[in-house]
Amino acid sequence: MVSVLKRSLAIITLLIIGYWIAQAFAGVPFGQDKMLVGQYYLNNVKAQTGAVNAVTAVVVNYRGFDTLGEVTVLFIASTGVGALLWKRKKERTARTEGSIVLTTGTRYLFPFVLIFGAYIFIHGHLTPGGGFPGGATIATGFLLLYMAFIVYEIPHKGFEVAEGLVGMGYVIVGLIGLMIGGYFLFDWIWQTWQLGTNNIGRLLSGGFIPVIYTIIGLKVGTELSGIIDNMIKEEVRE
Amino acid sequence: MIHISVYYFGAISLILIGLYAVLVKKNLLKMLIGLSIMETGVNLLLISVGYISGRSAPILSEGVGPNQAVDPIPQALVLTAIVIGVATTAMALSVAIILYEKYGTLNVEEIRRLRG
Amino acid sequence: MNGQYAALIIALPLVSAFFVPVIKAISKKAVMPFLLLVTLAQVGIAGWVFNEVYTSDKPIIVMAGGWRPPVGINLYIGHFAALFVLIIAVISFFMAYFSIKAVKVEPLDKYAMLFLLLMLGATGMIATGDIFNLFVFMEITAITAYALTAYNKTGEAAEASMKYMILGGIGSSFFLIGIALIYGATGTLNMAQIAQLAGNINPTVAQVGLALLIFGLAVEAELFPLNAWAPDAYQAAPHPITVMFSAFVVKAGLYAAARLLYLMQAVSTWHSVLRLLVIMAVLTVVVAEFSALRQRDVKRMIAYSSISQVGMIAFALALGSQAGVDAGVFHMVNHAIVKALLFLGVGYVGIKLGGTTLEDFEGLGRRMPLTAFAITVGSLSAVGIPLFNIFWSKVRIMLAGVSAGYTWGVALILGASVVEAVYYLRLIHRIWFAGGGERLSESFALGAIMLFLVALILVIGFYPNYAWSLAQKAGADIFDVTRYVSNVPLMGVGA
Amino acid sequence: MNCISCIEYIIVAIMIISAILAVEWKDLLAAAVGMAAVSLFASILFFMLQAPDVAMTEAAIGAALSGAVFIFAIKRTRRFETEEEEKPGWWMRW
Repeated sequence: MVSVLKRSLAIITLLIIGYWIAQAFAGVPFGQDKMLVGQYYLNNVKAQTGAVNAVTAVVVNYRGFDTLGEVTVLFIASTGVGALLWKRKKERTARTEGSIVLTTGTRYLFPFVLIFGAYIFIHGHLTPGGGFPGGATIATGFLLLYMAFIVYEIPHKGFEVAEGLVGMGYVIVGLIGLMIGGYFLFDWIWQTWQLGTNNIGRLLSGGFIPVIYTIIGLKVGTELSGIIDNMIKEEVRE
Repeated sequence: MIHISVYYFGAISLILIGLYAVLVKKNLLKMLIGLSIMETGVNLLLISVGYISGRSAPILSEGVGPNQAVDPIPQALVLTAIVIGVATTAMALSVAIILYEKYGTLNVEEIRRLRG
Repeated sequence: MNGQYAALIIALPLVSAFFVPVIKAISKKAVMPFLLLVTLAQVGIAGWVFNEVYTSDKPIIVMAGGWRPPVGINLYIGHFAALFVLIIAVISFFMAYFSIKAVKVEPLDKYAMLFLLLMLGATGMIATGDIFNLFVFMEITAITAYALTAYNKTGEAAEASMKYMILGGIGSSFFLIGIALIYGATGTLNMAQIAQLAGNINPTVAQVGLALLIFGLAVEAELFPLNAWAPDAYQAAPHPITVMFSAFVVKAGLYAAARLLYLMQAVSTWHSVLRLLVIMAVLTVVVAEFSALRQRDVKRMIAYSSISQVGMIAFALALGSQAGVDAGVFHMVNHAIVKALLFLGVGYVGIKLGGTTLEDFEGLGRRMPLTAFAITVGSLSAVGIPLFNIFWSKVRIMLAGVSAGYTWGVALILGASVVEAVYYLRLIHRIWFAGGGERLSESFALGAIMLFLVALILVIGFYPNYAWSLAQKAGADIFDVTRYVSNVPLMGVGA
Repeated sequence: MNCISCIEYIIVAIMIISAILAVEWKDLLAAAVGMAAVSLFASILFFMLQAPDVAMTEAAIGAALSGAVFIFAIKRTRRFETEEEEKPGWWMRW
């Protein structure tokens, strides 16, 4: 009885909050052109960044600083999960091997999953996708390995160092921009060297976007795999 | 009454359902599922703000000019927000695992009682 | 050197944090000295930035990617940001040293990474000039804070961290809804351009958007309904991290809230949001002081005291007057020094004696005289005794509050301060006049850090004018939005 | 009403229903799957709102990976929710 009362109280509060938010959103009409900076991006994206996909250009180039932060957040999550689930000795406790379909499928699919992930992040400036889905696809490949085989483990040391080095790579690309162009995260490949200017719409264009997206893809892939690894393994008492 | 689009409605409903789970449920994983649903709702809200009726995706290949695409900024923001969301979720789940290892329960009231 | 090199305040901690796994692969022992080295380098860069901003009297605008705002993201390192980036760097340097003594729980390499990223997140929150970038840095700060709160892996720590995460998750969702509203209404994310366009926004949208942004930040800024995580987290976190939380993480949240608040000055419904914030702040002060009185654990007691001081700062910042903002900034600086000293002393006692309950502090005056002296000075200052630094900022907050017409708020805060005096004097009494024990040896370097902070308290207490002039410049940086907008080289997209 | 908006309404409705189910189911494994379903429907909506990048990311990260992480966490804790009559809002209390 009391719980029903409390639930209805909570629901009423929530409806008030919902109404409050909804009446504000009535002032932001749906489906109308509200662009200000967005229009600038759309008008200049090809000339200024060489990317066809405006979202990618915004993510990596115009608002690259956000993306650096985002990569950092993922790095923190992987570090934090590692720190919190740290045990002196950890092992996998799965007892059953995956079914024959899963193991055989994984064995043949795994390289293709990796290639597909790499394809997604390398073509980020041309097609939808980019580093984050690409990296997630790679992590899915490792997830498949974990589910199919009971003894499989990622090479931790290598992955940790790779994570760090790839992240440093991102910052260093930014610092090279600071040295060449005078601005942190400056797109020196496109704006100073002007590589690929007559190649818009093909793979070798887009300035440092493919470089950064490769870095992001590798980093996301290793970090998500690391998180999965940490979540899946349990402590073993000696 | 106020008139809002179905997308806004769906997004705000998701936010409220998630918030309800956080407010009322006592199981930690349930609360985290609620937070996750809330984040999805917020992302949907942001994308709906950037949508412009009758325009296509902001990929300016053949046939799509600068005046025929939707706003790219909210999409870039949501891309960031999704990744941040999964990072928070992973962190939260590992803390939940520690709590379960220490107290043997996921019910917050029991955890409080056991802690004294 | 070019002003763009100020981007190093972000780039250096980041690249060093990414470098830690490599260091660990070479030698595990090198991780903590590396941390010390990086924070020292950060102090150097922050000192250079501070010097640059205060001698040229012009803010440094860092344009990431070479795009002029509002197209690109810019960092705005004005007087406030320069001052606080320096404070963050110095306190991080001290705490990096303290961590070597205080943190023994494995894995230390991950601790070092999270430490650097916490420093980075707070720096970024203070320096950024873009509202979504603020969100990203807020999340960096928050997620590192969650991880570090639970770092000791005890049940209490995990519970505190979980509380923090759930509140933080709600807060960040609200913050994003606020961003969606503001972006939908203005079409830009740059703070300066939002300030320019604020007058044209639909007042309802602006009011709800601003309220949601403030609510989102209130989790970080520890304002009343959303600060239940704070005492638990302060108590359960490793000692150096507690110092960092109290000294600058909460300040970053407060600053961001104040910045967003004053940016939207042109909105017609602005004053209602202001009043909401004042009420939240006064409630924070009163509730925290009375909760502090009940505590038997000194670390937790000081945590509540810290929350109440934060409420006082929020009160000052929400007054909507130049005097209030200046006083609030002055209080922020003083509070950072005093609480760093107190938590450092209490943490050191906790390491040496194995606990921080009130009983552990009996006879501290005989057992650890230097630490006891430092804690005493810190407590006297926190209470607001004249000739200590907090006295001057408290007086200025009260005066500003009265002149802004919030006499009831000032009266309540004064009443709460009496409560504060009671429990601090009880602590001092326990330290000097009860119990006794063997003399323990105290670390020379930590003693030096404590004496340095004590000296700062006394210097500001006796000669408040220099610090006050710094605070006035920093306060003007927050309050004077027209100057803020004119300092950002907007390229005139759409506006 | 044309057919495109029918689909919009239907998907939003299914999404809300799966969200409610995800919150109400006592079996946490089912709830995690419900949450992944919410993400999937949201990703269809993203696609309909002309945001293919976001749709891909949401499907890969929001649905697949965070669902997987949830399932691992459930495996390491317990699967069913125990419900008892108590005050909600634990995280609000001091």
